[in-house]
Amino acid sequence: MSIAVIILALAIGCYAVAVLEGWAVHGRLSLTRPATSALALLGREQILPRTSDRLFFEAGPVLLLVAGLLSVAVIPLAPGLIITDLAIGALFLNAALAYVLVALIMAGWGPNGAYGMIGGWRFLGQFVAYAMLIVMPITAVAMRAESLSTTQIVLSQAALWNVAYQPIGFVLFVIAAMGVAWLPPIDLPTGGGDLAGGVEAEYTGARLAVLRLARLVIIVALASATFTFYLGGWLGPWLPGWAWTALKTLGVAAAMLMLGPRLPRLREAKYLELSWKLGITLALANIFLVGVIALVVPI
Amino acid sequence: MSLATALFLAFFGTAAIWFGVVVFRTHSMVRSAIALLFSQTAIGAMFLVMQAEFLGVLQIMMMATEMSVMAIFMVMFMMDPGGMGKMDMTHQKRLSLWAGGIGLVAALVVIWTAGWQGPVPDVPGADEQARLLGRELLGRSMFIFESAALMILTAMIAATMVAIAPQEKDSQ
Amino acid sequence: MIPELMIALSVGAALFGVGLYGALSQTNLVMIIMGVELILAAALLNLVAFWRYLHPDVTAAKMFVLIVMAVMAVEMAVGFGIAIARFRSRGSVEMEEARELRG
Amino acid sequence: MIWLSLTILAPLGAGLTTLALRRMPEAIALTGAALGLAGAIALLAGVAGGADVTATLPFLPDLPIRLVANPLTATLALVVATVAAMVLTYAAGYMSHDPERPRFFGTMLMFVAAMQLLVLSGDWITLLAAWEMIGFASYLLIGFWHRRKGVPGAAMRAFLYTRTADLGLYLAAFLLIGIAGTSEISATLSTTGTPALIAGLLLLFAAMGKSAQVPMQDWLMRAMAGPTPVSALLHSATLVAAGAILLIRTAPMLPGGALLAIGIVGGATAVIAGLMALAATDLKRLLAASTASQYGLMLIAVGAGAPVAALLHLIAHAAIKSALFLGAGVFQHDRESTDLDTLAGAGRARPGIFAGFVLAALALAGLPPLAAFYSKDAILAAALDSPSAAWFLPLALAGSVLTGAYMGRALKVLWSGTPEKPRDKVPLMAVGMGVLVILAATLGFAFKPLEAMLGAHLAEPGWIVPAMGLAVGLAGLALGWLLAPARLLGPLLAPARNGFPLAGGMDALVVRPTLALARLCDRLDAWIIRRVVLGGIVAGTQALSRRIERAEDSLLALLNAVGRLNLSLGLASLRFDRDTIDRAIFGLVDRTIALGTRARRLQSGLIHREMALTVAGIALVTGVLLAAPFYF
Repeated sequence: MSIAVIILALAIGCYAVAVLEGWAVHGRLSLTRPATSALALLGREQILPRTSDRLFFEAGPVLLLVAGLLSVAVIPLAPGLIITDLAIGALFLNAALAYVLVALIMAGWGPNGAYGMIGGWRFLGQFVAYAMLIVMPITAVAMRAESLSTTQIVLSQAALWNVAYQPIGFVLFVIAAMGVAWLPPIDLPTGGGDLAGGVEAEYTGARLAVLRLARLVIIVALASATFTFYLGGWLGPWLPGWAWTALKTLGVAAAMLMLGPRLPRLREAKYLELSWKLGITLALANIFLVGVIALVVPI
Repeated sequence: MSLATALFLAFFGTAAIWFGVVVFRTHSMVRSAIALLFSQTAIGAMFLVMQAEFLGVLQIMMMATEMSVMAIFMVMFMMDPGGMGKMDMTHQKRLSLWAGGIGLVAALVVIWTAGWQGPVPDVPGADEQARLLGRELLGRSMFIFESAALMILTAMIAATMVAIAPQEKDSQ
Repeated sequence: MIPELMIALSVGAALFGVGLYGALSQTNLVMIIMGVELILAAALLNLVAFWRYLHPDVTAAKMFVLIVMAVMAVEMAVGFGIAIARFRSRGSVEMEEARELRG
Repeated sequence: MIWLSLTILAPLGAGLTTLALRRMPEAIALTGAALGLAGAIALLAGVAGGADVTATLPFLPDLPIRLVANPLTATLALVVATVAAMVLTYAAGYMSHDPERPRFFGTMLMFVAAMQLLVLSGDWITLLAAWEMIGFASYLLIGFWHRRKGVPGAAMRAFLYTRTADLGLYLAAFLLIGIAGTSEISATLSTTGTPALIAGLLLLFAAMGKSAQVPMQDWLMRAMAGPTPVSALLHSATLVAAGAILLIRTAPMLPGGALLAIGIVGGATAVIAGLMALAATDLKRLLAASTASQYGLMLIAVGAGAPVAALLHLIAHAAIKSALFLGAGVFQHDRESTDLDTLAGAGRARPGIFAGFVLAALALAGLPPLAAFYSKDAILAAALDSPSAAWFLPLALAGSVLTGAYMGRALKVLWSGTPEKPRDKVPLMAVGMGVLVILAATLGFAFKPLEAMLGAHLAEPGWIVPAMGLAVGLAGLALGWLLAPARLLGPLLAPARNGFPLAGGMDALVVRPTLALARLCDRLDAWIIRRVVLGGIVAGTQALSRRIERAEDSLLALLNAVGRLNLSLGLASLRFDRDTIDRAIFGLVDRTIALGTRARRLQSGLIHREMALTVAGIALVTGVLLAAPFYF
């Protein structure tokens, strides 16, 4: 039952995010555009590149979709409304998101095309940049909640949301999340300008539809992870839990999408330098501060 | 319950072994890296079946990264990463086969003749396990843990030093 | 006689054999590292199996698993560092061509 | 609780931020110092009522971090925070042209945090940790300009001296912990008897190292190689005070013997370091030596059983000496040197700064109503009352005279001479120094309430002690102003310049006696030879020759026989050699070479071959290990 509800909510969320992205990128807010473009993709001819690594070519998008769905599986939408409440949900989320990298490398390597392969390897460099920044803030969050279970983490923010409790971690996590979902300005694997679509370059038809859908799922997953870890999950006054969940998810997703196109694109070398020289230092400082606060002032 | 566990273990174990064999049979280097990744992932799944949730998920997570890095190194260093011209990249095959076979057989003999006894005790819940592991790491085994961390740091620095390009005196 | 333990250990043995074969038979440094990784994975599997089916109350076993994972990471890091250095100086990491240590 | 943590964590956080961001170090540093100061003030206000604040933070199993804020520790924390804030304000101006300011301010703040931890620590382990941290920070700061000549050496020397002394602290702490069974300081202070005596002496050893007492005073002079703010903060007010603080805090435990030893060491330092200060040719070295001697006076007070007097003098001295150092820094900033000859007349050039310097100097010399007047009187009174006044009082008086003397000398040097126009204004430095001077002037009036808060009442000595203190102070100032050190010290001048090197006596003690002994032995030998050996030899030869003549012919026959026998033996042995031994040896050599070549073939240098051999070896070992149980 709850699984069906969550899948439905996920579908709605993906559609909404697609609408938002269209609005952010093309500046036109049209509610039907995602549906029409999806139909167009499904109807289009499905080209299979020559001497392609067929297995990877087919498996890449599917694995990407699976990774996104798995990461959604540990997000509590409302009290009890969660697919599986693992005791180590936060870690599981990381593990699922790690496979985004594998899927993109496979999808980039599969079609035996230069642009795709460069896009895939670029994402590896991007991953090396954001990996630490997505794990360390979560560590600080788990330190406060004294548990890795996402539900516990949400409940631990009843008194004060983590966005106020550890703002450094919040900023770092959002930046890293934009890296995971290769949103602009960190959209190197599918760098629109220089790579002609990068990983997506060789994909057409239904495969491309799956790829885009998986990307939407991942955006939703990261938005929901952000509000679960930092914005108090379903907690909130007046409205019921699921409503807060919906609002926060769309809010975070909108913020991520609107922020991107207004910034210049970041080279992966620059991104690496920033996140290792500055980001990791700040993340460590964040962990230290959270530990000290947790010891000194019990909130 | 025990039967289901055994079946799952056997399934994932078979998968792990099969992928492990694929690693050395395929010609495409990226494929072999990804095969190794899936073999390790299957092992992580076996951890999960054995109710070691934390370790299982950790294994699955770490291996995804490690093997992707492995893959890019393959592509960088192999003369034929795609495995198009099916060139043979092995030597002393017979010796290796014998060594592997003997190792396998010896291990199997030891395992099957050891005669492990006893009813299987059951384990605490996952959250309890995580708590116990944390207490262990930051309590009794803290020193070992810290030294492992130090080892990693040293290896990072050493690897960077080895890999960094030798540059002229006047270049900095 | 504990069937699950038997299965797990046998899988570990098989992985060990395969990894040994790979580490001995491959000509490329990276492939050799892959073989070593398989051997270490077998060790991990055995550790967890022993922990689960013989001593679930000994948390130190899982600590050992973590240490072995650290060892895997370190081994990869150093191995690849050496690989990069060699590739830069010799242009290949084919171990057939590495005879400098000849006695 | 909050204030306690703020006092320690504000400097720490600011330091880490400075090191991480490397931007705007001054602003961050001053914010951190100000927050720390606010925390310290609030802390003192909180504990003034008498309710101690204690915090026990979980750390290693069974080793919590204990922090305790009682009136004593809170006062010390306030002193540290105040001096730190002022010195950092000053440093913002002093270091303004240095490219590596982030490193400087970061390390300084780290040191402040460690010092607060040391002052507020209620647990021996915490104290040891903080002790190490301040030592390390001092090493880093002394060696801040590590590219200049001689600086690394000075830093290393300071580090080694203090490290050696730390051994005493370790032994003392472990002894106390072992006896009391807990690592809480307040609980270990109930130790009595011989252990207390041993622990007290060990603690004295540690304090001698950190507070630069004789014979370990040398490192402090060399530590002046660091930047002047470092000298002002570490080597006058805080780090050097750690030793005295240690003794003040453990004073309730110390038995009579330890107290006597402490007082003697302190008195000796007060005099010897005072002489060194009088003979110094460098302003900063002069101030450093005077620091050592002032801490000697504090140790006298502790030894006389009046730790509160020592505390008062510590507070007064912290403000005064920091102010003096900061003034010296301004003059150094003008003349690019701290050499007294170069600095001649530097005071005239900056009347304002010089006025502050004079005020602080007079305060140190002990003129009423400035701060050190009261504290020094308290020390003299304590020395007078103590059972061993015969030891302490003369030493304390001598120390006070010397204080006045070297201060007078410094003032004269700075005043007389030709002024040059100063290049630029130094507002920040002036602010930092001015506040400290004001404190140095007025702190004295805060001593009464402070005593009341500490719950201690000092001896009321009537009119004699203040008169004595004033007299010696004025006398010293007059001497220093009127007489040159060469006239004043006479033969003591040279050794005082060299800091009374311990190795000086080595020549007289060891080398000359050795040479004398050697000469004696030589003469003895000659005599024996002349008398015995030669005579014996002469007589013996004559007798021998006579015998030989007689035995000659019989000897010839014997020789022929022996010769023949030898010949045959030689032939036999030759044959044996060639046939047996040679073959054995050469065969062995051949086999060895062959084996070597064979073994060499294994060393192919190919990874896979080597690895195969490794696997074989492992298999062998495993087999042996598995088979062993069946045989043994």
